Amino acid sequence: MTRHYSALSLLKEGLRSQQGWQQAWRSPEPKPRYDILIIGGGGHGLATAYYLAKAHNIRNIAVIEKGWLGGGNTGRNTTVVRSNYFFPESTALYDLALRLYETLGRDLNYNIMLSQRGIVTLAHSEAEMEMAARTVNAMQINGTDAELFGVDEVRRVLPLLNVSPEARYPVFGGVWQGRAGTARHDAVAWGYARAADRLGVDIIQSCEVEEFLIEGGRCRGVKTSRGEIRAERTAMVVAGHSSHLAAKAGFRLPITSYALQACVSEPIKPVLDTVVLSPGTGTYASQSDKGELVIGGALDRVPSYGQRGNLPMLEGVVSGLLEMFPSFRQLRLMRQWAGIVDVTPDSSPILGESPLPGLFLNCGWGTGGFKAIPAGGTLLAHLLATGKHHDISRPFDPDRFARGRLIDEAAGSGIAH
Amino acid sequence: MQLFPCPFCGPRSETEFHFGGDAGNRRPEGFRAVTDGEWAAYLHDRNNPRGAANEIWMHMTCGEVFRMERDTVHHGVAQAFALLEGGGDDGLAH
Amino acid sequence: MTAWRTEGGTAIDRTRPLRFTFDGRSVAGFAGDTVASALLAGGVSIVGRSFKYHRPRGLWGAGVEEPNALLDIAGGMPNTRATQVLAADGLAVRSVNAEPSAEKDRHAFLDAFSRFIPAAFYYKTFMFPDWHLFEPRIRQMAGLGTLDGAVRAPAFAEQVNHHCDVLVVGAGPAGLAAARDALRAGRRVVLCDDGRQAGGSLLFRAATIEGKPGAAWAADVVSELEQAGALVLAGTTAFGIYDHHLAGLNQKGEGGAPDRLWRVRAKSIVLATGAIERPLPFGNNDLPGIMSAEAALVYLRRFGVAAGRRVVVATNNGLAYETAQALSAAGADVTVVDYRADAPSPEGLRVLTGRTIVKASGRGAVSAVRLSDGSVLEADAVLASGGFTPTVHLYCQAQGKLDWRDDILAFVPGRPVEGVEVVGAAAGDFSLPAGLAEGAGQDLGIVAAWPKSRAKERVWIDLQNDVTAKDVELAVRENFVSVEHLKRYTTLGMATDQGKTSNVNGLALVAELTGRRIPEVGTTTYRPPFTPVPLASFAGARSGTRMSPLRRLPLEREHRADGATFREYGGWLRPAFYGSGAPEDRIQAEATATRAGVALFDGSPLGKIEVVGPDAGSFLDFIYYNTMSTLAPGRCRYGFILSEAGNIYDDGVLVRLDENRFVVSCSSSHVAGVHALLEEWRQDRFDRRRVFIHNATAEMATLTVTGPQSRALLEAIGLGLDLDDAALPHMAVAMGRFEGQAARIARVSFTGERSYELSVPADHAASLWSRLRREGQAFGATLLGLEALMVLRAEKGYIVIGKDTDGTSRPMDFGLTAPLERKKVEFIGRRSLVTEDAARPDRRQFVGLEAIDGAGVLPTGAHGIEHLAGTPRSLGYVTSSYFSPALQRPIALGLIERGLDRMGDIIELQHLREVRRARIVAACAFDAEGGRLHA
Amino acid sequence: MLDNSGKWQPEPDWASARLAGRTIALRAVTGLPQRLVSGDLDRFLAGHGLGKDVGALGLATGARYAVRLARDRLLAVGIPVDDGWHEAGYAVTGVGSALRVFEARGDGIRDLLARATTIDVDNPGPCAALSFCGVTAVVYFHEDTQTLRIHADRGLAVYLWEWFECQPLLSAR
Repeated sequence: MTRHYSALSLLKEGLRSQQGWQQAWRSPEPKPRYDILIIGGGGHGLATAYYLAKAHNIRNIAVIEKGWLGGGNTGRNTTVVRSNYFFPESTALYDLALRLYETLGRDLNYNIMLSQRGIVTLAHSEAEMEMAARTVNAMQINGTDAELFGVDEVRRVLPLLNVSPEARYPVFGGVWQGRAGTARHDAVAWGYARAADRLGVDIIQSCEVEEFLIEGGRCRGVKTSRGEIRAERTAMVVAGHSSHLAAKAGFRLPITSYALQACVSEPIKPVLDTVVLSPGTGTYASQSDKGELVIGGALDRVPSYGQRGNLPMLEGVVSGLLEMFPSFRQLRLMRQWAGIVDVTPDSSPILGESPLPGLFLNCGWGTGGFKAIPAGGTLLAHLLATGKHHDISRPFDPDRFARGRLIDEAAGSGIAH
Repeated sequence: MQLFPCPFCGPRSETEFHFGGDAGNRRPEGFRAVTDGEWAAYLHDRNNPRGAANEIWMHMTCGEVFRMERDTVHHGVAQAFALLEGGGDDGLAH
Repeated sequence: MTAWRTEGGTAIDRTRPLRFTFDGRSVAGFAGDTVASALLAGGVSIVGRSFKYHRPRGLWGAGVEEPNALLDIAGGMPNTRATQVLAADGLAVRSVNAEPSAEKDRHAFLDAFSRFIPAAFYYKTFMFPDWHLFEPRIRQMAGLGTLDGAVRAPAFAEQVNHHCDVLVVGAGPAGLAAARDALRAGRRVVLCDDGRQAGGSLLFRAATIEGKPGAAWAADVVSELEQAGALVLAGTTAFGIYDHHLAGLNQKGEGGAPDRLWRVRAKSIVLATGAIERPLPFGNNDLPGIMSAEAALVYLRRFGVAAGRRVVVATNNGLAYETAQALSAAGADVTVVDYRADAPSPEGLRVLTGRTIVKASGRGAVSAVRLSDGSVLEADAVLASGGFTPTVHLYCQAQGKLDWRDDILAFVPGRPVEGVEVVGAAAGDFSLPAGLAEGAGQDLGIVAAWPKSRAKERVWIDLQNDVTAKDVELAVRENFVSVEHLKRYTTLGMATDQGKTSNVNGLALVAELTGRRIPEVGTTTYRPPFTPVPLASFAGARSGTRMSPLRRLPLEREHRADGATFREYGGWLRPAFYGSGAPEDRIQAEATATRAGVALFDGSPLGKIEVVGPDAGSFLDFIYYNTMSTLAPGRCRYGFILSEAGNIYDDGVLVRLDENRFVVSCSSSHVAGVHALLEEWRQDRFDRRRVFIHNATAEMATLTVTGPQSRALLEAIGLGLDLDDAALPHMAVAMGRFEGQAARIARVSFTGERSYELSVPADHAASLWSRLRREGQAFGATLLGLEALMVLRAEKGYIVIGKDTDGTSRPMDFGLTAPLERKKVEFIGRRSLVTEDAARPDRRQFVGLEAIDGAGVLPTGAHGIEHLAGTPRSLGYVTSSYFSPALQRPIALGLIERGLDRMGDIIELQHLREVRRARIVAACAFDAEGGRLHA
Repeated sequence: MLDNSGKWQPEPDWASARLAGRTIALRAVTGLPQRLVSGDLDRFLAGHGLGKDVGALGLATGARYAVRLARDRLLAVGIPVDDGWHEAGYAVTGVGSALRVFEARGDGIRDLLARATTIDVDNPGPCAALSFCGVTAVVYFHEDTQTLRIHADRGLAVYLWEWFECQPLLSAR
């Protein structure tokens, strides 16, 4: 059987009609008890399992997933990775993720197609340029890469962008982060799943949580559609379902769920080399390796769990794209979809123990979950294995809401994250 | 595009409406007696139900603030209710 | 393939020949031809190259399902299906993904290496040394069409909203019948069809309905509908069903006109969307010349093109016989290979039953097929029918769930969805509408012909994305057995045709490989749009200045005449400065002139929201951080409005006109937000019969007269009120008259100088302005733009919300703690001001910053820093920074950690890796005692 | 420094501005006295001898009429009444300068409404305040159902005019 992925193994398997490839992961039956149980087989849940096994040597772990691996927001996002944040707490978090992403393909022996093509967040006025400078300075002080672009530098990386002063949103420059880019979202989930499986983690799909087992005021595991599974520590990593599961566990969360829509155009030959975000139009875009323009924008305005696209937001996002790139008027929309994101009051994630002892939370990433997967996994694994916060996750504990100590990036930088 | 029923204007497009939070999220009064936890729960904790929801909305074109029961999964709207005159005293407003 | 023109063809006009080019080669056709039918008639067998292996490909279909014939139209849209674009004289089209032409593609060699590039190979390699070394080449190879960066068309698409009782999607027999029934029942009806002509299958299949030929019956029904006022939209694709029965329709623009988007809100929707023919799985089933049997019938009857002279019709069902008979009648040599052992053999047709095709062969096009009995049939066209997949996309988008039917081997709509009805072939019913048609409907009589595992040959499942049965087998071997995993791992069904022909064959193979039944494998989610829709249709009128409007000043015409340079500020188009010359010089001069004499400023965007009623005072006590009910009539007070989280949302001056009437002067960019906030609290907490909110921002223009000479100028105008400081002190308001209109005069200053804000109805603003200009000449009055105003207010340390505050700023950061300590009643955000965060000593506080390094104005956005163990740490940042004309030195404002306790300290400021030095000083740099307000 | 004065076209001369398509013509109406009235609307209407107010796409006639904007607010046209609080239980604010009024006439009114609003013209409802080309406007018929009046914030009037201009329905072609 061929386990290791490489050009050589591809050549070898090509000569024997691909017959020797091993399963990417097993499909085990759930055991009645694990040391640690992770609810949610998306990127964050799988990464948590992987780092628990690899960094903390805890192998008796299960990841349970009610549907299919990576079927939540991991498979529904616009694949952008970046760490262009304002507050030092956020930079530490997202830059940890970006650093881990930079070596993740080799680490997992799975090409996640990390493409550090850079992101430019446009500034459309002198006032926005001042805010851009504020952000760039913050990023440099906080130790991540950032440059303040003028309009010529923007034009160099985005030749088709309309930078005419007559544009509705003229371009003055922008915030550039060169290490940002995109990664193949499914590959991240599959890569973590395969690597975690190799380390002995049981990944159990089609296994839905029905209720929490609460004994002596602690969470002792869950009852699932495939029977009871017990564990001393349980983690809930279920973006888009967090409030719903929290209600089963008996508490509320500072979360509202919204649909975040995205869409792709028909594929075309390369025309857009970086990721671009325009606060003016509310649109961001990149071009996938397959040639599709991947287009996203703001959240829908109606709280929802319906994973469906809708017209008003789509129309706004698409018109924003065409305003930025008039030649894209020739293209067609090929597919439209939506993920359900957990939005917290400060748009920052929640990492920490829940009001139910023994149950730990990784949720509230809003629109930013995908880019944070390696960090979310690392930090939650640390918390589950040691019982203590990592320095980087401490500010994101749910206790910040009662303390009033929010980490509100939109408020701080003036740029929606 | 959803259609929401303003209790005064009748059905209008969702783009005319603004979400106002959970119905029944009563503001804790008497600021000296309110604990950090009670205040944070009012400010931040949300029912955020998957399914039947009971919410406050504002119809932006006429300014009506009202209560609406709807489903957050299939988006069916059950009913909308006007708030009582003299303030949101029907136990369901903020 | 040796296709040829026959007689007939109901869609074309042989009296109007035309010519266009394909890959530079001239092709003839007739008016009414699609590019596809003309290419077929012109003997062009290779119309494109496959996505991954660059295999030659011919036409498979005749409509939206076409996977192979994608074209770039010069000056138009990339990736256009040849089956959906009309041929036109002078049209220039190119095949996508082929260089230099589809015929001679230089990447054709890739097919020889196909064994080394199976599904998802890229996840397994390119990791060393790094993916970015390989990626550019992969990107060049991917993509289909080519965008012409110089083309910016289509410029505009109309968007139309429409309400109806019944929307019928699909104008085939079932849809027409449903639309007519609804019409006759008195309903408001919309009927749409993606074809240019209504009729659906009646346009190419023989049928007699109500005594008429099918096509004539269709035309009669359409005219009945139109005459009765129903909306009939041809060339219009229903691409999406959204919440609450909203359908998105894209109507194709004819004759170069742009497309039109319809948003149809229907009480109920009838889906008569038909069914799409599936390919048969056999070796090399992607060769040019292998075509859908139904498409071949379309080409013959609609366009007068026979697909070949020596034709094999291969089928696992009864519907392909019409193709066989029609082609035979047209003169082709036809052999039917019927997969069914007990198929009836119609007279005059050569039928081989109980046999299947194992493999097709040919170079560049099919030339022969080998059958399961070992025999070989030569053929220049193989017309295949592997059964029909009901078009259920819209039903599924409407949250319908599918059921599997073994008798027709297809997924059909399951439980009913409220307000959505599925009829005809889309519901798995392949007969003509009951009661209308004469004779029995056609019998599908289908047997299974699914792809099999472990086939020796390469069998294509997804033609457009080049997914073979072996790829599906590989995915299953690697445990990608969930249908969504299969789709994503192999890219099956993810091409521009969205799996219209491939989906069920793929599911069937997975079912076999995993020992499940097809319905147990399940289906993937159907997402809009049903077929790709021009982006321009979604944008509609939203472009340029219509993208998002700016508000315009009542005095814009006057400012233009005065040579104003306009900029966008907080949603308004406003004068930045006046006159020509270097902007910085103009701004400095305006500021200087203001302090020296008098200036006129257009402050009309200032919010003016009236709060009226007996409870207005107690209402505003709750709204503001400050106590407002104690404000005397005729007086003004500055205050903050907080969010419930205790952060500053807005600031401004509240004016009390009389006992029951206040005016909230909010920031110009916050008018809508403050208005909504006031309404919400009014209705939610107060007696809505005793306090009311009226937004009068647009009603009153506010013209500010500011500077030491301002009172003298106003006296020269004569506004009919006592301007004596005793009668109208700073922070007072009085009513005067101008041109018979009430004018409100408020002593409020944002410059630090004596100032008067004159508010008059906007219709009278121009004459007041011109009067001020005229009388002002004697005082050397200057026009003051917003940029200079920003300098003047910064000299005074007055804040601008959103610039000198951020979303985390609290009142105590500005030294304003009195209301929190003294105010007795509740107000918005109060409890949030006694949290740990609000009390923490290291908050960022509002201070002045004085550059001490002689290097000029500090950059706005520079951060104060300190070093902890050699690592820099931000202390906050510069929010406003200018050269002060009054002080003749740089000034700056900023939010700096513990700043109010650090007066006099010198800190480092970092900007784009350069370090400056500044001293922390009081925010107010000019006239700290405020004497000039009264001077 | 960037100057936006060219990109944003100056407003037309409203007194003479006209747009005409095949089925519809559009002009601005000036000089209408308008007031917002909130509170006890029945007492206001009775006190000024007005009949019932009109809702969305309702038919108003004459020079004095009231258009309903909300549960407890209306737009009074042509009715002189002082600003401020009235002991009869209503608040008044003049908006005659605030709202620019357009009038569209012709067979194409329904087509215009289909492009500018999402309202069901057959079931428009009791409230004339609705989203029109993306901005809140007051929309009703005046004198006959071939004449549509649209009141919108004066600051947005140029935007509305540009929106009208780009519609094939209102172009002479």
